[in-house]
Amino acid sequence: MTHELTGLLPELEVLRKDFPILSRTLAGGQPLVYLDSANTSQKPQIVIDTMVDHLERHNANVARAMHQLGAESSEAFEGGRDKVAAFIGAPSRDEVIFTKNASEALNLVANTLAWATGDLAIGAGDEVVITEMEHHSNIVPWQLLTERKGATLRWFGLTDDGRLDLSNIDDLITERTKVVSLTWVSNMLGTINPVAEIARRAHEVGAIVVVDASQAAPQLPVDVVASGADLLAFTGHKVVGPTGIGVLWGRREVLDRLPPFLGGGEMIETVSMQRSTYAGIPHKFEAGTPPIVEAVGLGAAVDYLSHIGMENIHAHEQAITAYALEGLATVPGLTVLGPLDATQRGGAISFEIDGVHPHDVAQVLDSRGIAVRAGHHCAKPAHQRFGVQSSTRMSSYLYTTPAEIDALVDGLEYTRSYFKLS
Amino acid sequence: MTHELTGLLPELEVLRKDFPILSRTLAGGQPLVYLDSANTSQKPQIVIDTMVDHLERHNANVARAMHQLGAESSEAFEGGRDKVAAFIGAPSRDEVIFTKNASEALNLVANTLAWATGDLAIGAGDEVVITEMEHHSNIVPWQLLTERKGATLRWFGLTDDGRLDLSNIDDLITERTKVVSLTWVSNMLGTINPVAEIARRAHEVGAIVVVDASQAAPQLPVDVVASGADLLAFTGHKVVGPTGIGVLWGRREVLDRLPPFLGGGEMIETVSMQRSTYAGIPHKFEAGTPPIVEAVGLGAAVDYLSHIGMENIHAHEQAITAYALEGLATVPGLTVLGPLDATQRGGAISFEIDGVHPHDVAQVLDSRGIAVRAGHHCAKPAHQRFGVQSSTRMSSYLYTTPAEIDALVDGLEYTRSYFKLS
Amino acid sequence: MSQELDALYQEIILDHYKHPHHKGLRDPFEAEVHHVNPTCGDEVTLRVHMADAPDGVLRVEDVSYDSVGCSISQASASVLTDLVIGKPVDEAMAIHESFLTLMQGKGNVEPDEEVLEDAIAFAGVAKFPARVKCALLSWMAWKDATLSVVGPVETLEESK
Amino acid sequence: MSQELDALYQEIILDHYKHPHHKGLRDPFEAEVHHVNPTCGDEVTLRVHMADAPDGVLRVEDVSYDSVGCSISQASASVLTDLVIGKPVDEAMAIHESFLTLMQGKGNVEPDEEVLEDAIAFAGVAKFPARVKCALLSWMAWKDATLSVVGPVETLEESK
Ligand SMILES: Cc1ncc(COP(=O)(O)O)c(C=O)c1O
Ligand SMILES: Cc1ncc(COP(=O)(O)O)c(C=O)c1O
Repeated sequence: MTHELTGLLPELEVLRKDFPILSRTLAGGQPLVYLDSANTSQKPQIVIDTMVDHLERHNANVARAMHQLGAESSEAFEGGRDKVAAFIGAPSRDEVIFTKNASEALNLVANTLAWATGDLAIGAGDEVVITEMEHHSNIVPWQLLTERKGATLRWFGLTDDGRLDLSNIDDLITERTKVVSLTWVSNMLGTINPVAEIARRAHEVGAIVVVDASQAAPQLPVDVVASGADLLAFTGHKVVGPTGIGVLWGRREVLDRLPPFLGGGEMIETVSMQRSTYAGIPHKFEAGTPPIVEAVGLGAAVDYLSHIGMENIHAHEQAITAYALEGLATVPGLTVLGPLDATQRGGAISFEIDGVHPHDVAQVLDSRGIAVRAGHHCAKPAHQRFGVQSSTRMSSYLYTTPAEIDALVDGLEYTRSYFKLS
Repeated sequence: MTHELTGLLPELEVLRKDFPILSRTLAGGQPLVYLDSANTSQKPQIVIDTMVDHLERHNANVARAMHQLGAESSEAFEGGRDKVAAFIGAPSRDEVIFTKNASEALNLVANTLAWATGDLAIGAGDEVVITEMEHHSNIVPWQLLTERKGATLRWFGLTDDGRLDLSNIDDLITERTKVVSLTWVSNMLGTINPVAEIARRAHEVGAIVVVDASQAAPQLPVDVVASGADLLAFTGHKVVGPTGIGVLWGRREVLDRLPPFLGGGEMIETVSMQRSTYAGIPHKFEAGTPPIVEAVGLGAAVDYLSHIGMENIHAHEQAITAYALEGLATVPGLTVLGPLDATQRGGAISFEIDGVHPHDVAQVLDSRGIAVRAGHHCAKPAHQRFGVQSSTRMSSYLYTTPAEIDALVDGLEYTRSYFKLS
Repeated sequence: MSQELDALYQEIILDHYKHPHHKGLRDPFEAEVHHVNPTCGDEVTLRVHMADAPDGVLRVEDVSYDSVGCSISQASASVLTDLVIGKPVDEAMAIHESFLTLMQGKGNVEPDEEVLEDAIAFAGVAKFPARVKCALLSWMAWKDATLSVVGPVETLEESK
Repeated sequence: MSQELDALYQEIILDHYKHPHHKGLRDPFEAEVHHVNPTCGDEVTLRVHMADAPDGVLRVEDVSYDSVGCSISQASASVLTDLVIGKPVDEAMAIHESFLTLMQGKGNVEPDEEVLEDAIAFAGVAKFPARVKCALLSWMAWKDATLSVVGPVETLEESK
């Protein structure tokens, strides 16, 4: 039956062999059913091997080193930047800045805005607009910024089916708005937001648009220009790359106008006791030794995804998501938080089960080898909006099979019976 | 002759086999002579293998994940913190904060001080004291801080033989001093600074002491308490660990009083639309997904060093440094910048050769497989102090052999003849 | 696998979960605290009421709480109140200490049934590192609330 | 290995290094710029003097400079001045363009001796990525200084 699903990646079992961890067994010999990819994705062998090759044969510091190893390492590192630029359609490779994760990328923007002068300066009377479905990493930086600068933080609300409530957009985005920052795909609700439409409105009033693409980059073809973003962030470990690296893309005009963030290392033009001047982008925002082997690994990761094709990955996610929504609907007492139409959402599905706390759901599933996340998924305001304190979340990726969804649904039935709900 | 050197690590050729890159050959079949370890160190197989094992078998996000992989990954990650805490003698593991590199660790301190209130707040009339031998990463953050807060930046000068000039210490460190930040070992001059003595004076006037241990941690046994530091930074890639991770250690009392740095992820206690509260240390300063596989690798790295013994590594560095200083003294027209007594210095030796620019020296050496660094080594003010625009730097590590120093000295002779200086 | 689960979800725990004791916030109280498990969002608001007994010993008169959370965190709050209400504060602190030791023992600590009574059912939780925090949430809140009243050293003088 | 080195350190380059042409800062000038190679610290201060020739064409009258740096950066400044002084600005820009193409060609671009003269000696530098910046330092400075005077489009009107 599951073989009739359309949109699945071909030869899924072969593709799964690219990911060594997927053949692991857990306690009691249970095979791993990894449904926590929105939290972090698993890594294909090619990413691991590329990193190992770099560490074993080409390791050296970059930029500053003039010797052969230094040239090889710099080329591999900057090659990672080229690959990322191509992956997101960046007009210039210099607009791709490596950070340590998506959180740092978002904080970089909020932090440098705190010290910006001129047009970009933020102060009393100015407003920053975010949404109620943001990840904490796209909330706290703006709370800190607006609090510190005496500006006001405003929020897009959510509709009952988990979409952005755009009915008051003209009320929210006004001449006072300096920044609109929002997630492209929600990590809790799965919602895909109409980023370009909101960006258009924001640009009408002269605001800059920050897009958190942490969940979009793994799942959708991303074209930064078409997205309408002025700045866009995502994280390496969710796109089958390593931890320790994130990406901030920004339009050159905006990046050039932001003051430096962290100081030191290669971010300078010259340093004297009197004063220092700063390098151009991207180096201006990359203080200290960058995540070298991580950039090399991330380059291999986005190449791997591009090779499979982001359109195909998106189709696979949609097929799996549709199948999962169907399966979950058969579990008594289960309520999905977020849109129910698979074609309009990403692959993270959060749900509640009457009478069993999400921790307990996750625990029982784990005893069957099924890895899901339970908690607030770093999206407390969104949980609050739906009157729940936490939820269970399954999240699929390119290596997820329909059989794994079947295992999840069976596991949920078992959970209910374990807690004597049926 | 070289076999008579005392202090060398025993079985050096066996130890070198731990580092796969050391058996690489370069263009023209030249064996690699890696003398750029102060820039970045090479990685032993055990560090690489530990990272691979993590990525292939235990990869998951930490803290937030409750499933078996999540528990394994969290344990490995927090195990890295335990190992680092033991490596530097931290009184509590919670005082060890993972950053992306040493530069971020130093900037974290300067940045949070910019928003600190109470005792730690910095403003007009307050002073920050650094030294003329700092790496840019310990200069620029303080320039930005003092500039932004209207405070004053003051500098310890250097003596002609490359030591800190402490003659005016009572003039520099006064009641107005809020922070004294200095390097333990200079990455350019090799100088080892009397950190504890300076810390004592700083504490008398109530200033906090920040120590840049980026070059000390690889070479010396580090005991954070004995060092007198309130905060201490170093970087993973110089202690045979991976890039993408650095360490900030701080006394709990100081860390507790600093406001948060980056917002999001696990640094929160609770987030609501009205306000957020923050987690305790170390999480308060670790926004977003941390460098997980990097912490696992760093744990393996410091274990590797501890297994060999930091005292033994220090003795090896001293033996090699003494041998190198001797060898360099035989090269006509060569001047070493920094102390000439190996027992009083670290293993980075910067020098000039009359009539050949450092780039050209490095280029000729590179053609013989010898990797050194040429430039300002991110220490422009120190170069300016000695009236030079750049220098050539050789830097050894636990895997450096006397024969490699011989190769360097031969290479320098050849450089002179190539440029027709002899 | 069901065995492992059963070691965690002891019948006693599930009973306390379904029918928690002493739940709800009550007057009088000397201190109220609010604790959160940052990772999962579990929360507890907890009040303590203490008074000197006729023998001059400070006793736990009441512990009342309101909480949201998983079976483990709910059951452990219930068990906590059973164990400490009516006990001298010193003795209650000793019980706390031994529960903490059990929870942090990674499954290698033998619980003392004399002291811990129903709480020995939590021995299985210690083998699930992610759940230890759940079990400790209300216990930490209770200690925090109590110490905020009696101060770090429990002397009668300081407690008033 | 000496072969590779010799490809980089051509005799012509070493000659220009030891005996740089047009070195020193001179008057008159319309613009002065200061460029730095952030990685290594090499620096150049460079002045440009342009004037309309009798035929109405804007010409490079002088390029003067003061610099510290390696053999490659020093020699390339010397070669630059030889090539552009006396040329119409348009033609000098075209020379600049073709030097840039050579340098960024990773050793795969065949230099045109007609246009580049002594500068063809830098063909070997293109194979050493770390040194390309050295070779380009003064060239970038010259372009920057020139454009600051003539503006992005070189028309006689704008240049005054
Ligand atoms: C003394 C010193 N401080 C700070 C740093 C900065 O370290 P990182 O580049 O890893 O941030 C370095 C190394 O470059 C150093 O040698
Ligand atoms: C929507 C969203 N934004 C931001 C983040 C933060 O990413 P990171 O933890 O890598 O900084 C995440 C993932 O946790 C996310 O899902």
